[in-house]
Amino acid sequence: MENLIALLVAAPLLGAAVLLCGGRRLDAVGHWIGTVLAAASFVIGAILFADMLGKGAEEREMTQHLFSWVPVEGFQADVAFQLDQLSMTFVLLISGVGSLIHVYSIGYMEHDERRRRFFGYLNLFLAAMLLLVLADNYLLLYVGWEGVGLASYLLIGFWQHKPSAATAAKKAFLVNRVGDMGLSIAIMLMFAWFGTFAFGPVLEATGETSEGKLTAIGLMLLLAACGKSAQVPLQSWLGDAMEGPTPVSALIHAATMVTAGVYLIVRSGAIFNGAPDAQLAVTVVGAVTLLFGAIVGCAKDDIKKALAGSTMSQIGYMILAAGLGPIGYVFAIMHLVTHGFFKAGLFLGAGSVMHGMNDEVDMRKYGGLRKYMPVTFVTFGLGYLAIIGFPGLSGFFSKDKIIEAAFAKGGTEGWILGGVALLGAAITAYYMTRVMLMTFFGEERWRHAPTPSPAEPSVEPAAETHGEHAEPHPHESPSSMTIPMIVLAFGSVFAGAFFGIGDRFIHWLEPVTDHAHGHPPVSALTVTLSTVAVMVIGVGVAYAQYGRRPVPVAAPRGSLLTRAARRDLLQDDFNHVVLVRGGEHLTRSLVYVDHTLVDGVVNGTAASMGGLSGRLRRLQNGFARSYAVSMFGGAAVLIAATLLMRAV
Amino acid sequence: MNPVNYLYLAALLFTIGATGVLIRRNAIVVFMCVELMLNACNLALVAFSRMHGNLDGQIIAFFTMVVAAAEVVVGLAIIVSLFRSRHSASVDDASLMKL
Amino acid sequence: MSFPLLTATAALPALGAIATAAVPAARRTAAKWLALLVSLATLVLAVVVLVRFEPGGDRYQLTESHAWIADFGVRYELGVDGIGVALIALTALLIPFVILAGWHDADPLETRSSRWRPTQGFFALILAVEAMVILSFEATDVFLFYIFFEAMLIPMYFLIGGFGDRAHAGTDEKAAAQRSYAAVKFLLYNLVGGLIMLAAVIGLYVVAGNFSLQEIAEARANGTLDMATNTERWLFLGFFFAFAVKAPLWPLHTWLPNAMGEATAPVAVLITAVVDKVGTFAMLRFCLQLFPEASKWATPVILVLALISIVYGALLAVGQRDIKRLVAYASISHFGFIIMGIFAMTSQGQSGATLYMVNHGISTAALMLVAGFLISRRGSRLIADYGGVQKVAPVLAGTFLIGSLATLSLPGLAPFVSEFLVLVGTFTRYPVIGIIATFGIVLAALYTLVLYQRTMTGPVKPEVSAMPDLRVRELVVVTPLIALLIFLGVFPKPLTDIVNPAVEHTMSDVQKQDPKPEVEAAK
Amino acid sequence: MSATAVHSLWTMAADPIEKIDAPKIEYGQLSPTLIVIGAAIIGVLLEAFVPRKSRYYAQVFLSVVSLAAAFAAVIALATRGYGTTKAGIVAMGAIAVDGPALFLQGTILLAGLLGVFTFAERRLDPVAHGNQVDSFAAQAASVPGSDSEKAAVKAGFTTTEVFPLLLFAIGGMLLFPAANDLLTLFIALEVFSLPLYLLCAVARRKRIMSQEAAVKYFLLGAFASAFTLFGIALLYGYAGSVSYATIAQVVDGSIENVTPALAGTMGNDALLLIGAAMLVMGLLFKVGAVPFHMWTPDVYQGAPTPVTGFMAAATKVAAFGALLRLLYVVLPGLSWDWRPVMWAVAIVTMLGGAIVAITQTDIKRLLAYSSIAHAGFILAGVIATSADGISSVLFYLGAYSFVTIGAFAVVTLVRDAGGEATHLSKWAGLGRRSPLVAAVFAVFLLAFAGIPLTSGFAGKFAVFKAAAEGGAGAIVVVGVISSAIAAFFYIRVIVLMFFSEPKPEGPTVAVPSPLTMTAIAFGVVVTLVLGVAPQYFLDLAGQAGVFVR
Repeated sequence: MENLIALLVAAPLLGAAVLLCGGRRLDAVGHWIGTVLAAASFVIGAILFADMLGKGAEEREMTQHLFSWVPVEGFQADVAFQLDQLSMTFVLLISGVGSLIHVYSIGYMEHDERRRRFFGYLNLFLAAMLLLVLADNYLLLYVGWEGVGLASYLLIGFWQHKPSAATAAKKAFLVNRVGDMGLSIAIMLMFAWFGTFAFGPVLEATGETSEGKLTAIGLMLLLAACGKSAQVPLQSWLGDAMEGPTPVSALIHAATMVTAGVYLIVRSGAIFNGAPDAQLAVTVVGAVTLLFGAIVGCAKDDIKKALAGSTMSQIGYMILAAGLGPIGYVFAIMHLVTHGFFKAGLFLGAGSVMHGMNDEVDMRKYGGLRKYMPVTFVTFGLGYLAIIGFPGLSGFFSKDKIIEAAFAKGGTEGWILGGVALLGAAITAYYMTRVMLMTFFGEERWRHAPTPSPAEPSVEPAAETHGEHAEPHPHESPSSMTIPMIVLAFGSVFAGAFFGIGDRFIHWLEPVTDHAHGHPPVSALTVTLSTVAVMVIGVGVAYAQYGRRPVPVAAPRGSLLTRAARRDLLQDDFNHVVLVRGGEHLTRSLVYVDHTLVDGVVNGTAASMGGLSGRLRRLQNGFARSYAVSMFGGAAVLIAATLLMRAV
Repeated sequence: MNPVNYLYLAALLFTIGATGVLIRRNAIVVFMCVELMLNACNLALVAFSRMHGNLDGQIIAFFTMVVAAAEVVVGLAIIVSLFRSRHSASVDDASLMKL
Repeated sequence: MSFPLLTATAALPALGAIATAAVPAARRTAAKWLALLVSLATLVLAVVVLVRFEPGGDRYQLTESHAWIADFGVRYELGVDGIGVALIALTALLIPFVILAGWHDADPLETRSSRWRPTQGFFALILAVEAMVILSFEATDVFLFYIFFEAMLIPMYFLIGGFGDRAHAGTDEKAAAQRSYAAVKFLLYNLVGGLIMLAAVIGLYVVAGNFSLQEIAEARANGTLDMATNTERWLFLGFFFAFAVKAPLWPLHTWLPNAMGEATAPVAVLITAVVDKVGTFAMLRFCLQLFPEASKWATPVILVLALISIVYGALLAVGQRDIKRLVAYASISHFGFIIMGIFAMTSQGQSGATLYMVNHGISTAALMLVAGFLISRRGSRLIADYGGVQKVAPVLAGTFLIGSLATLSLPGLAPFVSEFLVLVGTFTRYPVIGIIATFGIVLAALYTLVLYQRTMTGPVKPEVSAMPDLRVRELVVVTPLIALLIFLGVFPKPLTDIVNPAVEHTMSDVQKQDPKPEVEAAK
Repeated sequence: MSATAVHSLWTMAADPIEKIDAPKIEYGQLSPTLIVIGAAIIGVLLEAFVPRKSRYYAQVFLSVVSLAAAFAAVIALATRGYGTTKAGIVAMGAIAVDGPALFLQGTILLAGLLGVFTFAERRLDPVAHGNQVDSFAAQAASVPGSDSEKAAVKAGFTTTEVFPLLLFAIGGMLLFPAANDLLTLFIALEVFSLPLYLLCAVARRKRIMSQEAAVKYFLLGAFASAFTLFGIALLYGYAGSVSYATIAQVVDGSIENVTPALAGTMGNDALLLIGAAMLVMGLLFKVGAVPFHMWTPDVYQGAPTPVTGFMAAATKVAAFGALLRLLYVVLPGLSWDWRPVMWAVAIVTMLGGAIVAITQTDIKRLLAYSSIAHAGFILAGVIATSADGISSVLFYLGAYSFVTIGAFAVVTLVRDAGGEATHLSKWAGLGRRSPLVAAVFAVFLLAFAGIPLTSGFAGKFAVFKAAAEGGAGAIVVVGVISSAIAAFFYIRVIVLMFFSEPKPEGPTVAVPSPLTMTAIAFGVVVTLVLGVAPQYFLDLAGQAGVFVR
C-alpha cells in the first residue's frame, strides 16, 4: 500500500509533463487528461485513506523511500514520503478540491486558446503541493514549497500579455522567496545543530536542545509561513495574485497553497512547543494578519480582492491557532479544511458571477444578481453563511474552536488574542455581508454602467471578445462550473459538523499533532454565544450600510482608514518607496560604482601607464647627442654605483 | 715623474673627448672627439704598459690605431654620404626618427 | 602500456581543430559538421572516462606520466579525480551544443576573399579551447596545468574579439571598438593573473624542486617539504590571484560582463560555463592541496569577497539593461557561491561547489543559448527592445523561463542542489556569512524574473511580432540541456558519488573536519 | 775613429734575438670563424673580379655555402666534445672554444644564414627597369633622388657588397663571445660593428632615414667603443694582463697585484671597478640595455629591415655571450659588486622597454622597444650567477633570435607604394586580407609576449627560474609585471590585425620568394618546437653552459 504514495504525486506530475511538452496536438483533449489525472490522484488518496482507516490510530503512518537524493558526507537528503493523518487530510483536501476545480476550469477556460497549458500548470501545482505535504524531510518539503510557488507564479501570470498579471506573478514569487529564505535558513540551522532535517529525527531532537535554538528555528519557519500564507509582513502579494484566473484564486490562493504555512507550523509543532517565544510571535502574526486582512476585505470593491482579504484574515485565524500550541493545532487544521471548502466555493461563485458579467469584477457594478444566477447565488450564499460562522455550518464549528482556544491561552495574552479573534469574527461577518449584498441584492447597477470603470481596469481578457461597451447579460454558468460549486457548498455546510461533533477530527489528528484541551477563562458556551453575537452585529452593520441604502456606483471617497485599506493599508506604498525605490537607487549607484570605481581603477592604471609611456617617450628626441648624454650619464651612474657598492 | 700623472692626463683627454661628443654639432668634429677618446685610451694603455713592464698595452695601442683608422674609413663614408644627401654635417639635423 | 585515454580525450579536439581549420574556404558546411562530429566523438571519450573512473578507487586515476621538460622539473602527468571527471564530462557535453548553437554565427557576411575563412576559424578555435580546457582539468603537474591555463586565453581571445555578436551590425565601427576592448580586457586581466601566477609557479619550483602535484602534496603532508609560512602565503596569493581573475571574484570581475556582452552567445557560454570553471577547479585542486595552511589563513578574506561577489553580482544584474550582461553579472554572483563553497572547507560546501560548477555550466548554457537565439531574431541585446515574446514564440519563452528558473536555483532543477549544499556547508562553519549569502537567492529571483517579465510578457512589441519560434536545430540544443537540468536536480546521486571521494581527499589535505552537529540526532 | 768605434758610439750590438716560437694556431677549433672570415675576403675579391650581372648569385652562393660550412664545423666541433670535455683555450690564449662559445656561434651562424636569405630577397620590391631588386640601394654612394642614382637604378646596379659585409659582421660576432682576452674582445667588437654601421646606411627606400640611422649608430657605437677601450685599459692597468684567466686570478686574489707601485697610489680596487663598469657599459650598449638603449629604436627603424632583423638577433646573441663570459669568467670574484648594479639595470631595462613600447606607432620601433624589454629579461638570467643562469640565457638567446628574424622578415612583406608599410595604422585589418601572414606574425608576437607553448614562454620561464633560484625573486616579480605591460602592446598589434576593419588604401602583402619564406617558416618552427618540446634544446644549452677558463 505504501508504494501508492508516490503515485499521488506522480499522476499529476505526469499530467503536467504530458500537457506542457505535448504541444498543440493535445489541445483538444488536454483538459481531460489534466482532470483525469487529478482525479486519479484523488482516487489513490481515497484508497490510501480507506486503508488508513482500517488500521489502528498508532499504525496509520506510512512511509515510502524512493531514492537517495543528495548524498554528501554528513548530509543525506532522501526522496521519501511520509503519509500520516495530517498529510492524509491535506492529500484529500488538495486532490479533492483540486479535482473539482479542474472540472470547473473546463468550463471557465473554455474560450482560452491556451487551456491545455493552464491544465498543465494546474497539474504541476497539484504535484508540487502533494509533494509538499507528503515529504518526510524539510528539504523535500522545500522542493514542494518552491514548486507550488512556481505553479502559483505561472498561474497568476497566466495571462502574461497583461503587464499587471506579469507583475503580480513576479511579485508573488519574490515575496515568497523572502519567506523561502526563512525556510532554507531553518533547514541550515537544523542541519548545523541536529545534523539532519528529516521530520522524525529533528522533532525527536528538539528535546535535547536549548530553547534559544528552537526559537531561532521557529522564527525562521514562521518567516517561511508568512511568505507562503500571506501573513503580515509578507502579505502584499496575495491581493495582486487575484490577477490570475479565478479557478487559480480558488485553488491556490484560497484553499490549498496559502495554507501551506499552517501545515509547516503544525508539522513542526515539536519545535514550537519548545519555543514559547516563537509561538508568541506566531500568534501575534496570526492576530495582526487576521485584523489586517479583515480590514482590507471591508474596503475592496473588487470582489476577488475582497475575498483575498478574507483569505488572509482566515489564514490569520489558522496561524493564530497554530501558534497556540497543542491546544490549537487540530483546530487550525480543521479550520483550514472547512475554509478550503467554503472559500473555494466562494471564489468559484465569484468566478461564476464574473463569467456571467463580462468579467466585471467591481461589485459596485453588480447588484440583484440572485435572479439571474440562482445556483451561484445559493452556493455562494451557503459559503457566505459558513464563513461568517452561522451556527451549524462548517465555519461555525472551526472558528468557534479557535476563538475558544485563543482565550484558553490564558492570562492577558489570552484575553487579547481572544478579543482580536472575536473582533475578527465581527468584521468577517461585516465584509462578507457587504459582498453578498452588493453582489446579489439591491439595484441592478450594471444596467447603468456598462463600461468598466477606469479606476479598476478589467481583469479578464475575455472582456475584449465580449465587447467592452456591451451591457452585460447575466446568465447562469454551465454545469461543469456549477457542479463543483454545489459539491463545495455541500462541504461548506456539513464538513464542520462532521468534524466537530464528537471531536472526530481531534481523534483523527491527535496521534500526529498532539492535542491538549484548552480551558478558556470563561465557559465555552459564553465564547460561542459571543461569537454568534458579534457575527450578528457585523451582519447588522453591513446590512445597515449596504442593504438598506443604495450602493453608489462610484466609490465614495471614504474615511482615511477606508482609503488606506483600499490600498492594502499602505503596505505596498511602503514597499514601493523603501524597497523598490531604494533598491533601484542601490542598483543604479552600484552600476555606477562598478563602472567608475572598480573598472575605473584598472582603466586608470592602464591610462596612467600610457601617460608614463608618453612622457618617457619624449626622452627619445631624435638627437644623437642627447642619446650620448644618456649613455655618458648612465656610465657615470654605473661607475658610481659600482664604487658605492664596494664602499658600502 | 710619477707615472700616475699619465693616467690623469689620459682621463682628462678622455673626458675632453667625451665632452666634445656631447657638445659639438658637426659630425666630423664629434668623430674627432671620439678619436681623441681613443687616443686617451692609447695613452693610458701605454702608460700601464710601461708601469707593468710588459708589452701588452703597447700592442693594444697599435691595434687601436688600426681600428681607429678603420673607423675613419667607415665613419667618413657614412658622414660624407649623409652630408651629400642633406648638405649639412650637423648631427642635430639628423633627427627624423624620434619618439 | 594501456591506452592513453586522457591524452586521447584532449588530443581529439586538438586534432579536430587543426583539421577544421584546414577545410577549404568554400566548404564551410563541411567544417561545421567536422567540428560537430569531433566534439561528439570527444563526448564519447569523456563518457568512457566517466565509466572507467571508479569512484571508490585511487585518488587519481587513468594516470599517464611521461618525461617532458626535465630541466624545468616538468612531466607530462595526467590524472583525474572525481572533480576533474565531472568537469571534463561537462566540457565535453557542452561543446557540441555550443557548436550547434553557433552554427551560423560565423558565416561570413560577404565573400570577401577566397582566403578569408572565418567559419573554419571559429569552429577550430572552439575545439582548441575544448582541448586546452580538458587538459587543464587533467593535468596533475602544476606547470603543465599552467601552460594550458594560459594558452587557452589565445583562442578565447580570438573568439571574443573576432566573432562578435551580430546584434550590432558587423560593420559598425563603434561595435568593433567595443568588441576589441572587451577582448583586450579579457586577455589582459587573465594574462596579468596568469603572469602573477607564473611568478608563484617559479617560486614553487624553487621551494619544491618539481611540479608534480602528487609529489608536492605528499611531501607537504608527511612533512618532508617544509615551507616557511610567509613563502606559502605569497605563493598561495600568486596562484589564487590568477584563479580569482579567471573565476572571476569581486573586484576582479569587470572583464566578464564586457566579454560576455560582446561575444556571441555560444562563446559567452564557452567563457562562463567552461573556461571560467578552470579557475574554480584550480582553487580546489591547487590552492587547497599545495597550500593548505595559507588557504586556511586566507579563508576569511576570501569568504568575504565571495559574499560580496554574490550580493554585488546579483544587485548589478538587477541594474543591467543588456540581456547578456545581466547573465554575466548573474554568473559573477554564482561564482561567488562556488568560491564560498570551496573555502568553507566543509564536505557539503566543496561537494556543493563542484556540483555547482557542473550545474552552473548547464544552466547558464541553457539560459544564454536561448537568450542568444532570442537576440539573433531581434538583433538587439537591450531588454527594453523586447516584450510579449511569449505570445509569438511560446517554446522559446518556455525554455527561456526554465533557464531562468535554473538560474534562480529552483528546487527540482540541478542548481538548487548545489546551491543549497554550498549554503549549508558554509553555514555550518560560518553562520553569518551563510545567512547573508542566502539573500542571494532572493536577488536571483528578482533579476531573472524581471528579465523574463520584461522580455517575454506584456503586450507584443511590433518588432517581435513576426518572431519565429525555436527551430529544430535550436530545439536540439536546448532540450537535452533542460532534460539534464531536471535529471540532475532530481537525481544528482551519480554525480555526487563521483565527487564525494575527491572532496574527502581535499578535506584531508587541508586537515579540516566537518563541524559536528551539536545534537547527534541519530542516537 | 774606427768605424767600429763610431758604430759603438751610435749603436750597440743587439742581443741575439731570442727564439720566438711560431704561434700555435688550432685551425680546426677555429674553423667556423676562419671559414666565415675567409669567405668574406673572397667576397671582397668577387666584388672586384666577377662581372656585375653574376655578382649577386656568386655572393649569395658564397655566403650560404660558407655559413653552412661554418655551421657544420660548429656541429662537428660540438659532437666531438669540444663544447664539453675537450673545451679549451686556443690561439695562444686569445680565444676560448667551449660550450657557450659553440652554442652561440651555432646560433649566430643560423641567424646569419637566415639573414642572408632575407638579404637576398628580390621579389618584394617592384621590378625596376626589368631588374629584380632587393632591399639595398642600387648605388649607396649616390645621393638619393639624384641623377646618378637614377642611372644606377636603370643600369640595374645592386649593392652586392652587403654580403661580404654581412660575412665580416658574422665573423666578428663569432669571435666576440669566444674572445678570451680583452684585445680580442675589442677587435671582435669592431669587426662586427663596422660592417653593421655600413649596412645600416644602404637602404633602397627611405635612404635619408637609413643614413641617419647609420650616423647615429656609428657615432654612438664609436663613443661606446671608446668607453670599452678605456675600460680595457684600466683593467689592464689593474691586472697587468689582458688575458681573462689572469685578470680573474688577480681579481679573486690568487695572484698578487702585479703592480705594487700602483697599489700605493690608487689604493683599493678603483681601477678594477671603474674599468669593469666601463667595459660592461660597452657591452650593455650592444645589447641595448637602459640607459644605453637609445640608439636602438632609431637604428632599428632606419636600417633596411633585413639588416634590422639580423642585427637585432645576432648582435644580441654575440653581445650577451661576451657579457656572460666577462661576468662569469673574468669577474666572478667581483659578483658582489656588479650584481646589485646589474639588478638595477635589468629592472629599468625591463620596465623601460615595456612602458615606452606602449605608445609606439611604428612596427619596427615597437619591435625595437620590445627587444629592449627582452634584453632586460635576459639580464635577469645573467645575474643568476649559476650554471642554470648561463644555460637559460643561452636558451633564451636561441629562442629569441629566430623569433626576431622571423618577425622582421614578416615586416618586409607588408608594403605599400612607399616601400614597407611600417606605420601601425596601416596594419589594420591585415588578418582579413592575408590571414596566414597575420597569423604567423601573431605567433611571433605571442612568442615575444611569452605565451605558453611558444619558445618565448620556455625562455622566459628558464631565465626567471634561474633568477629565482639565484635569489633574485624581486627581479622575477618585476619581470612578470613588465611582461604584463609588454603583453599589452603585442596584443594591441594583434587586435589591429585581426579585429580592425581593413583600410581601403591599405598595404598589400607581397608574396616572397622561397628565401624569405624559409626564414619565416624556420622562425615559426623554432618558435613552436621550442615552445612545445624544449627539452632537447634545454639539454643542449645545459651541456653548453660551462665556460672554460
